[in-house]
Amino acid sequence: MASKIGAYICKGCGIGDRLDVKALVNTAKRDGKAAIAKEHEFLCNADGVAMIQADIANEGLDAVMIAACSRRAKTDAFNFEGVCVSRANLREGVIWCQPATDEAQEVTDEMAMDYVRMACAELKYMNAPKANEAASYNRHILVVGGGISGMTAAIEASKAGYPVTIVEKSGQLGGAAAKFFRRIPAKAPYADPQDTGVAEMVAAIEADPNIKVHLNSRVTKTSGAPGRFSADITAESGATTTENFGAIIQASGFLPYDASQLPELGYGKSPDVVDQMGLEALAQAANGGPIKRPSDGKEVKNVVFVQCAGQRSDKEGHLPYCSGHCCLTSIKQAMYFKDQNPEVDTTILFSDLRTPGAGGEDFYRSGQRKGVTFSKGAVSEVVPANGGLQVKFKDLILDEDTAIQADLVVLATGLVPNSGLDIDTQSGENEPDNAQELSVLNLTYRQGRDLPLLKHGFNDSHFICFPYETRRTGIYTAGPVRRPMDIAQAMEDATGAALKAIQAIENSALGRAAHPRSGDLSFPSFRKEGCTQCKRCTVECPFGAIDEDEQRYPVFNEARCRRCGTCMGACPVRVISFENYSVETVGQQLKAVDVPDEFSEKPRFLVLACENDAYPALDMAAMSGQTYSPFVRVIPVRCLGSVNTIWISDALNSGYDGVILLGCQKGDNYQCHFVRGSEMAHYRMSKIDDTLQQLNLETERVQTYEVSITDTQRIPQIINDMASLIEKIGMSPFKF
Amino acid sequence: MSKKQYSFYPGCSSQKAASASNYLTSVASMCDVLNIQLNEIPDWNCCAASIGYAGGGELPRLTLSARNIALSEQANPGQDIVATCAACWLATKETQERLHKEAELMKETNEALAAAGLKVKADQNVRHMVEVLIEDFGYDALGEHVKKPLTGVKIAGYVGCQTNRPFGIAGESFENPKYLDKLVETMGGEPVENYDKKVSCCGGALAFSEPEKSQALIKDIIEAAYDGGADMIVTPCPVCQMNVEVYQGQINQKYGTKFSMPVVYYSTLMAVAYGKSSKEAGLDGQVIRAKKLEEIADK
Amino acid sequence: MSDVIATNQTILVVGGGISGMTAALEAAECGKQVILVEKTPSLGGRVSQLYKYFPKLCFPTCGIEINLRRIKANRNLRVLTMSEVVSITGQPGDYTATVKTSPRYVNENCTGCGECGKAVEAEFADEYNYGLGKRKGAYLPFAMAYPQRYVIDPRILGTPDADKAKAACKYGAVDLDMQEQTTELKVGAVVWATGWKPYDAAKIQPYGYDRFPNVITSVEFERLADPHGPTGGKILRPSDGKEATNIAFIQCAGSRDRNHLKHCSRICCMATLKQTTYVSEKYGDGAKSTVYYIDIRAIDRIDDFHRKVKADPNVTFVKSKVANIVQDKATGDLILNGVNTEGYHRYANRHDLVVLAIGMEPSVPKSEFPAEVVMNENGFIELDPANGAIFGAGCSSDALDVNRAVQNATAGALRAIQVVNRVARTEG
Amino acid sequence: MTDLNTAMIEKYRTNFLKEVEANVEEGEWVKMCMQCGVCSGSCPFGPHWEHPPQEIFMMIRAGKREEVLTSSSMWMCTSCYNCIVRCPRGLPITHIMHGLAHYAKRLGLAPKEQPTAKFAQLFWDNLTKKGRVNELMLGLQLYFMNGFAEGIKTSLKMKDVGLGMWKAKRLNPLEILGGHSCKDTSGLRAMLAKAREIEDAKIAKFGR
Repeated sequence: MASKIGAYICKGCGIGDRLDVKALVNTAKRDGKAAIAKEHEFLCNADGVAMIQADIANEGLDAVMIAACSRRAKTDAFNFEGVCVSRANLREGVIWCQPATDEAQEVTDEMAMDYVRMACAELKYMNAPKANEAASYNRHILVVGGGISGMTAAIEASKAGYPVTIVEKSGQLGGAAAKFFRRIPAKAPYADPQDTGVAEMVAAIEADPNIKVHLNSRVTKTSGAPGRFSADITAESGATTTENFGAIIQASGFLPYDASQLPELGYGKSPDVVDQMGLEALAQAANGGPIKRPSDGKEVKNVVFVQCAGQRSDKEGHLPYCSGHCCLTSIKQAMYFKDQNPEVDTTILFSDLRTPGAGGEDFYRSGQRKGVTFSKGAVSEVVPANGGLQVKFKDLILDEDTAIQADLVVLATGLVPNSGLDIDTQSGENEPDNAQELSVLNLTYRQGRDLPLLKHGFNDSHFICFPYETRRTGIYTAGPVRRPMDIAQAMEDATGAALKAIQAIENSALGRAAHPRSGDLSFPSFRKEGCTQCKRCTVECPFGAIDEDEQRYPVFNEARCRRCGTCMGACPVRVISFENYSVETVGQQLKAVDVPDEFSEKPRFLVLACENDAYPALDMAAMSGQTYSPFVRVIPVRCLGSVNTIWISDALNSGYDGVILLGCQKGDNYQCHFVRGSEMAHYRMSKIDDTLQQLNLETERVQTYEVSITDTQRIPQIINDMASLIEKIGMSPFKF
Repeated sequence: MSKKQYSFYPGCSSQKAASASNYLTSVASMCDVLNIQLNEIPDWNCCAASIGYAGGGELPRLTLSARNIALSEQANPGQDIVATCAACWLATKETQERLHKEAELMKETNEALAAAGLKVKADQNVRHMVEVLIEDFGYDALGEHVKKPLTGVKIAGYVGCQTNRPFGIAGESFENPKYLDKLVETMGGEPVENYDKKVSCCGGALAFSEPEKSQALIKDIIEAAYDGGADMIVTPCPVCQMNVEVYQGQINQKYGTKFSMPVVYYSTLMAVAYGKSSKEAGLDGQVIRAKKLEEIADK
Repeated sequence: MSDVIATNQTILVVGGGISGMTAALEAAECGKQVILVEKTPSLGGRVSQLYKYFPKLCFPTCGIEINLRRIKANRNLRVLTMSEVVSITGQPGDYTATVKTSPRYVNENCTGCGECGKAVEAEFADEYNYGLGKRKGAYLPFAMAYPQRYVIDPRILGTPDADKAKAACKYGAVDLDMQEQTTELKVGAVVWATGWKPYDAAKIQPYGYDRFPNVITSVEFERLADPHGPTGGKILRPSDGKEATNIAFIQCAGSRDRNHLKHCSRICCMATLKQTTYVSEKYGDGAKSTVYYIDIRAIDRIDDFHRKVKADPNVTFVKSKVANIVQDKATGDLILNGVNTEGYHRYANRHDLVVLAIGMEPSVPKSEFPAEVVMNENGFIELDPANGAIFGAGCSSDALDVNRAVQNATAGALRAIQVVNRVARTEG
Repeated sequence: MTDLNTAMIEKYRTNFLKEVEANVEEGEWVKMCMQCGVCSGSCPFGPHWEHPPQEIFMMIRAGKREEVLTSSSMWMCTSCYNCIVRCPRGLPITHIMHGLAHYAKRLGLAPKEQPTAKFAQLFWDNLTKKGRVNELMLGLQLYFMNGFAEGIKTSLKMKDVGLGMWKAKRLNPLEILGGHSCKDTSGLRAMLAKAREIEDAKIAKFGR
């Protein structure tokens, strides 16, 4: 609880000219209970900041209210260690979004005074968060999966000085790549297949005292949190060891698509129809010599590659996505034949040849130079003929149905992520009996054994700008388990994942939050006595951060927590709060607003705005000179998920005429960086209508919107629409 | 200004009483003013143009040009080979470059040349006369000699194909070369802005074998010139000049057009602007008279 | 500037686009000291000029806001804008980088109030909008520009406008005497993330970008579609300001072409697919998009977005590299000539706007690179031991989409950390 | 095996591609085409091509030997070089077309009545006779290449052109008596014979 508040009102940027600053100073003193209240010509400059620092030092302030520009501006200037800071947004939030006219003066001043009251009220219930002493530090990283991705993650983390343990379920390191004859080139001139490099990596790992390897082993139990994970590593023998880790990298790779689902392409009917893995096996067997076909060991004289086999299609049983590497892989495999014997005919039938980037196009040209024939064609069927195979297809360039005779046919089937159990369908009572074997991580988390899946069964973030925005803090996926990719990309990805693991370790040790509230020291605490064990918080936490103890009480794992406050919003008895963000810090703000009586013709309505998108949008609307209703009072929230319905009923009970919730897009293409916050808020608000009807208020007084940071025209419109709505349906009867 | 000397390859069409004899006339007058000495390659032979491919085939065709280069090396050592005909320039330059690049080809070619008692090194540049004008003189220098600016004459610069592609004049683009326009300006004339058909093909190579098809192309070229308000068309290529000029009668018959568009060479313009007589400028060689130029020349 | 202290455990990140910001933040959030150097007046780079991201069609500014908040909150990270690294000498763990900082003529007193902008009259082509609009001689590059500090265009110095700007500022923030500064930084490792530039479309002569006003590039199209862009989000064609409703998208404009860029720029196909949704979103059945392509490269999870666009009846795909474009002088429309190679169909199609899906060229060519690094012939920095502790990140290392660029930049941050941690261990 | 199957088995074999690479000018470039079609769209005679260049390249790769070599398409090349300068893969398409046409002719597969094929041969014979082209003879031979009656018709049609040229002193009736010539015609012929011999030998080596 802040005990001594200093309030500072800036007169810069026209605030002094537009507003009655003297009145604001008094408001801060009188209503805001500020011990000190000062005005300043230009608060953010060195002199203004020095003044505040002096007061903190000499007057023992533990809280500072800055009434100036938006909290998004001058952040560095108004940042005082160990002191609570709140911002009354008088610039973007008042003078820039209100017309500079005499008629508007009164309501504009009221707006400013409310924001000063609100900022002071917020402080009264804020504490400067301190790092959790209980935070633990463990530099050891667990890597699940010993393929290229896993080995890369281990080697790169070790290079940075962090010990690593690899758990590999098979008897050897190398994963799929170990079964390759060669790999797609990763360096200029991108002309020839190159060595997979698996042997070197294995050697490097064996030579590295910092890296421990468990072969023929699986992770049978994972519990804890960043900085204090505990994992049971069980060998085939059943022998289990338990080790502690600071962070986890899941590099569980992929499984080849089951080509037997493609009988029309002859797979399973003829041994001479293979998938790309099958061809790698033949090439390894030939080891640089002529590749022989499985059926009769005859040297292959002509081979046909069928791209996108069972991929990029909405057909039942097919993969809806493109596996990314297959075009390059087929070129590589065609070169296996051409490099050994240029007389072998190699034909690649494709629909779009996908060889992106600098290396890709060079490799494509190299394939052509070596005499690989490329043809845009749609394959209908592969059948035995003339002692070999006949590939029937439509040549899309020559526009005719035709066929090729081949000794061997290679189907470029895609890859399927090995991402463990789908916790949305396979947890709780729906859990299969062999869940333990099916799962990759066997997390003891309340929300399930593995990471949540995204579209198409891949793990981890679907964000474009934050590919490592995991939904299980401290656990990062790498390689094809999170997106179809080739070796080069998997190595980049694994290196990135290693950094995120290291970052999780370093931050959890300091009690700091991970992205997107990076560095936030606050964490949720709860009053056990008040808790009704309703489990909403444990169910709704988007990051599975909350477990349950024997008596079904929530167990908060700070290091897993992303500080979005969804639990706080979920809690019906309001026992969950953060030091600097709680039911009170927001509740007191909205109560601090001076609500005129119903005859004043001055309605009041509340906007609870996502601090990352809706709130900046309002700032930018003001910057671009847009105006909106002066009767609105805006409170930024960490995420709409943190909105507790009590705020809505409190607002309505204290005479607000309406409430608007502004959050991010939900659903499949969610844009909420707390994943389900916006969705939860919408869900809760769908239930609030009953409450309104009990109060017999019109349900349209509470509205929830999905907006984005670019909605700088739409959001002011939403606000103005609410104003006119209230005009239409009249003021709330709950004003005193 | 000291004399500039070049080894000159006139080509069949420039011979006396041949289809481009007037080109040679104007070039001679132009060179006289610019103090250029053209040393004709003795006993030069036809380059086989592009159409030679069908009968000749690769090596015989390249060997023909190689012979010219060899003769030039003998008679005019150290001198760049200059051609005025697009086809001649293209064939000779292509041969020179390929001989330079391809050792095997060089070997075979010399094998063949030996039968004529010749040997080729192919280390001398092969250039079009326009390159010489632009690179060795430059527009300003060319402008200095203008005595009778072509005031009020609006001219469409038709570059065509083979002076433009695949080699083209250094610094010019394939789709919108500007050098003819600049030359027209330098001579005091008025270029047609963004002349659409500037680099369109006149079907020259197939003018004889596929007359209808090529004349359809020629029609568009002339039409666009009229659209641009041109008094005449200027070109650096004898094939273009002949095709675009001489078939206008047939085109008029076929399409009911009333074309009578003079087609001249850049050298014609320059000769006139440099104060040479109609005859010296080869204007008497016009099938369709370039009256506006004659007026200026006869002033 | 002067307050910048750097040691050989400091990581230098060059380039303040999405890749540079990511590399800098990821390293700083591991507790490392980081200096982020950006050439322009503000962070954000190319992505800040995009309307939407594919395939989610979400807004780049959303991610930028988060990254800016991370930057504002992080004390390990210092940002130098309007600065360029002109030389790097030394070896891993012990580099000296020389940084040239151009004068902004506005100091940290600036509150972003905008009075100077109002006072100044002179206007210049707006770089943020690729010159499609104008901005004042005293300006904030864009709404979310960070630092949120105005810039004085040097071209107004010595004109009355300069004095007007100075007079308009109540906070003494306008400093017309600012000089160029050169600083030497001691750093342990360098992450090079200077990104890409659009290939010079004028060089693609058959498409007449330099001759036909209604031939524009895909990056310009992003600005036209953006409600915060010069046309308020209306797709107006440059020649006459008419709304374009029959738009051609030409793929591989400068890419996969030995006359221009030999490599495939990876993003252009997806960018075009995305841009067709802008058109459909604005006009529904009222507008048509036609995509001329060689191969549609909608890699991996993204392919379903490709199929979704294909299903849009208002979007047509033609497998063809357009041969040339002719302008209809009367209407300003463009006639695209070519052959659909799927079965040989010759076309001469009329469109009212042509968008060139322009290729991606590394911003800093080898000739201008301040240190010796291994680049492939496409000009991308290769991951090579010979580069010491200078690591390419994002589009300096390959033609990448945002997602891959960020992964690559995160990896780059770790590579730099490995070096400075080694230094730390040896120094104890 | 039925003929149908034999035919089928030839499809997409690289036999013909290899033949083209060995025997056709610049033929080794054919495999580098990526089917963008910029060549086909750039050709001024495009509409007259039964199979445009990029399609011909695909036909070669598909093993359609007869269809390609008997096609009149290559004979539509006007040598304007648009395709060459625009090809993103740098294929010397004009030369490949010339090469294919010549090869087809050499094998006697070129369409019998193809006017350009005929004219090109006339041109070649004309120039190799004396080392320089005799435009008048070439013209007349051309007009009469489809027989006497045809020839008279064409001559009349071309009369005005000829007259115009003659008036402009750009056509000399006396050329019919001989006209321009190199001096060393024997050396020239020997040289060409040798060149031809070398080329034949190479093609013989590959066979066919």
